[in-house]
Amino acid sequence: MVDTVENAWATPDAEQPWAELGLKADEYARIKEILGRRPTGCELAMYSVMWSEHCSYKSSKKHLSRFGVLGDQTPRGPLLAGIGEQAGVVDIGGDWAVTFKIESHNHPSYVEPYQGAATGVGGIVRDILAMGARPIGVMDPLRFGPLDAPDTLRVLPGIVSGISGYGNCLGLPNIGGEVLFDATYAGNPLVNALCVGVLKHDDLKLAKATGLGNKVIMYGAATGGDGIGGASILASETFDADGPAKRPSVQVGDPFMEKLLIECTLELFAAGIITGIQDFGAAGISCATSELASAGDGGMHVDLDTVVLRDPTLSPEEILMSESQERMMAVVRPEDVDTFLGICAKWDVLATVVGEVIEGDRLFIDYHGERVVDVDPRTVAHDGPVYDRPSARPTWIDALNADRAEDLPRAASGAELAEELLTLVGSPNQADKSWITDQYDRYVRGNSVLAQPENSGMLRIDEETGLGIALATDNNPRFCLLNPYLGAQLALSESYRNVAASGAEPVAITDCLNFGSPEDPDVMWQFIESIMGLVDGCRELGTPVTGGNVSFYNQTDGVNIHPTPVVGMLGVIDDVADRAPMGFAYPGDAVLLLGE
Amino acid sequence: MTRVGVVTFPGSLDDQDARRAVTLAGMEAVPLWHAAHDLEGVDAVILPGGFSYGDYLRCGAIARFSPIMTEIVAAANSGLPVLGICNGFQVLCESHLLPGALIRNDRRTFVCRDQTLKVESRDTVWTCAMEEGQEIEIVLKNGEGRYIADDETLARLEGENQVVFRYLGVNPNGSSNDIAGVTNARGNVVGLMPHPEHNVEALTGPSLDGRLFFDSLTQFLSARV
Amino acid sequence: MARVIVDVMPKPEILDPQGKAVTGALQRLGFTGLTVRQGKRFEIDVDGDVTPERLDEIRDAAEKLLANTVIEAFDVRVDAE
Amino acid sequence: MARVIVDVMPKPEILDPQGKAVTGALQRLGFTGLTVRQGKRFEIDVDGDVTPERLDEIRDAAEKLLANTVIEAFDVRVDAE
Ligand SMILES: Nc1ncnc2c1ncn2[C@@H]1O[C@H](COP(=O)(O)OP(=O)(O)O)[C@@H](O)[C@H]1O
Repeated sequence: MVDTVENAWATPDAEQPWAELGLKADEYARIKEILGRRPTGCELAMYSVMWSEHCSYKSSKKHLSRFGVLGDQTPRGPLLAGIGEQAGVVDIGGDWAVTFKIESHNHPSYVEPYQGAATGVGGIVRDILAMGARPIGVMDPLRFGPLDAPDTLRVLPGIVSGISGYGNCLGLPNIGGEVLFDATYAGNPLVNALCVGVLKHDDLKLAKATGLGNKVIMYGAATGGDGIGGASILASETFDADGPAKRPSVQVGDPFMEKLLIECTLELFAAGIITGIQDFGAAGISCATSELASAGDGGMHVDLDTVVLRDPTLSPEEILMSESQERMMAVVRPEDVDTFLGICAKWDVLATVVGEVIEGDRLFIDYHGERVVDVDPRTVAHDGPVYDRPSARPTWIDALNADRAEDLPRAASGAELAEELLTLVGSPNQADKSWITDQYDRYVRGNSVLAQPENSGMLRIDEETGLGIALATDNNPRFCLLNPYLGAQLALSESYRNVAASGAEPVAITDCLNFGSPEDPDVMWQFIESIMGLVDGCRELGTPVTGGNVSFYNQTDGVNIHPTPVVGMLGVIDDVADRAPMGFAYPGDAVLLLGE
Repeated sequence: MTRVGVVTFPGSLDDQDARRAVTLAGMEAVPLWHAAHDLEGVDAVILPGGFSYGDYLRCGAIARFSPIMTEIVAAANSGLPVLGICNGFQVLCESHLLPGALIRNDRRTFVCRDQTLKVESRDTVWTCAMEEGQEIEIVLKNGEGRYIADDETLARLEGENQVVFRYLGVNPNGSSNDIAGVTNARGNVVGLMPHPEHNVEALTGPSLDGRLFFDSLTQFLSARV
Repeated sequence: MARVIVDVMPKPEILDPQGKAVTGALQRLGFTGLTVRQGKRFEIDVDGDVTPERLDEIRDAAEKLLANTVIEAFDVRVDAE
Repeated sequence: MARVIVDVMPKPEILDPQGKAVTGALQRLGFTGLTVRQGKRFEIDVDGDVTPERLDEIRDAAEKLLANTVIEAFDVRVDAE
């Protein structure tokens, strides 16, 4: 039997598996307080995913707000969208704007390297697309355990071919990234993916549902039981005595579908018929409906029976939580629905009207003719818990810093020095990375002015004027372990230098904050220090933070990874013909050393 | 003006690049949609790179059956110049306009590199402006670019001057006889794995050798008139 | 619902890089004396009964689409189970 | 020489983009009412006899190498022919 709102009123004391869904007792109590009754199974599903660390940023929100002091001015003009939107948007001059963002897919890539990395690329590309932009490039900062560790052998080939398989198939040039091997990532590789897109100022799209009577359309892949481990618990509680059908714990990406989704969405944009749009990230329909509805000026009504399913045995809770890839949600005026569906048909993209914008400010969801969700969407999307977790300067950090490299024995002879040099240049971190980067298409779209092995990736934006952008990502986790404040600033300044060295003016950053468990005060301290380092550094450099991603709980057997705040720097260059490639260009040129 | 059609299949990726290359060569690029039965009177056709239909079954296997291919096969058989680049080459083999097949690289990964090629035959529409034995540098990027054919076919291709390009230095994918590109008996249909359209601008490509393909087309078309 | 299986294998005289790689990998893992060829398996759920005509139709589809007969051989059969 | 067949298929609950693409292509070609899932088939030539132990070994190899059991299921059997 479906757990309806009516049923929730009638059975206030029914047991619910909130703890299994990752909610704390006080969070569950808070949900009841918000609703004035116990949640239905569907509501519980929605709150539990949306209030998870991953979606709600409950441990980091408080600290990320510090980025706010940086304002929205870049050296080239104001941000057109900043933190809080799906991705930041930077005015780069002329009529052009660029949107870029970095995101992590660490845990899924550990479980299933190929699909984890592939869907990581897919997810960030949809974020960029949803801003109204054409995605034009990707980058992939990667961190692995030691090159010869068995687990590295297991995860590395899959991760690299996942990124290559998905990114190449989308036709997005891979213009840079990192590969770093360090024992700290054994058993917890980091897969960060950055996507950059381009748009005209007027094309900017925001994720909100406005306009009474406007239709809510889901399009892209059908909904399957992907990534809904948690919701299966609910299904078993409320439905089937035999327990739910097996649900996959991993998502499988379909890059061809995503390519169609991109072209189809761009054509929809061009037709001028999209009033609001959102990609499906984690938390699927729960996320898309509650975020669209709470950002808009009305309420929303959704009929779950209209959602096209790949697996007909899905329960309503599971439909709401499914993380099936390659899906989008758009809000469209009723008179434009036919045009919308026509464009989707042209691209062979499934599309269905699943709901509409209604009066008031509630989000209603029906299933089999009964109401299963009746919530204020803001409470789902934005009023999640905010934690001020304890933080403390680690007791070990002074000892670690006292153990200085300068105390190590020095090479005593030329031969020893030569030996050291060989070891250094032969180490996996210094060695040529083309065994990885050659698996990525860096030429597609024909605008890659710089890619590997250059300091930064550079893309031409405007073929007439030569206006272009440069991007670099950087982080050294060992520096960050020694001093997370300075380590973050080092990452920031390295990416700044890499962009500047290629001839572009650095303008703004995105960041991916990969850390251990936020429940460990040492980690929380590292996290806060890194943010403060970035804030102070960015203020000095005049480069605001446009958005980013936090990945906590990166640990193996209870041991946290070294703090790894990866910084992605965006630069602008007026004419890409003026780029400065690395390497010596002409015999006889003078070689200068700048700085101390 | 010479009009060159560039086909877009679902999953085509280098179609915009091919159109840009056509334009830079001073010709008119005509976008052709896979679902159309109309070649719009073009003077030549390029089947661009990409992953048509995701290339999930076999590269080019599904694209072969698109409506536009029916027209292209017929036109090619009566002499229309057709250039298949990478995925386009795969589509041409699947359509039996060119012999042989392309399978997974021997290294079993995608490979993207600046590749040196040797021009083996200038006896085609797309290479008549090149020199026999000329070395050109063209971007290569593929996962399934290993050219194979049975011994008899290979012997025939070699004997009848239908091998157009050979990999020089490195054989990046294990292709039989280092074959990078072949032509049909008539010389109007050429397929190759490397991407000439990425070698038309100094800013974005390792060489300008891709222009030679368009010079050849021009030379051929003007000689014909 | 009936099910038809189509197996597609590289022809014996054709190189099989995947099979070769798998053979090598097995050896390195200590599984010796195994030589592998790798092909594709299609499981086709057929609406309605699998009549001889329907099977011919699927054979036709295999020939046209599922296999590239330049390099692959195929086999069509009704699933035993 | 004995032969063992290992079939590897995407698990039913897992998205199968390949099968989806083939299903669509068959439809467009006019072959209707067919739903396809695409997997792999390994033909393994075994030196010596296929004893139960040998078969267990191959099962182990399938689990370790031939299938990705996170998303795929496999089946091992001695070739009937
Ligand atoms: N995972 C990756 N994906 C794409 N490009 C990469 C990746 N790793 C490294 N690169 C590129 O390879 C080049 C060399 O990398 P690296 O050795 O880390 O250089 P550096 O130490 O100068 O940053 C750079 O252009 C970098 O962007």
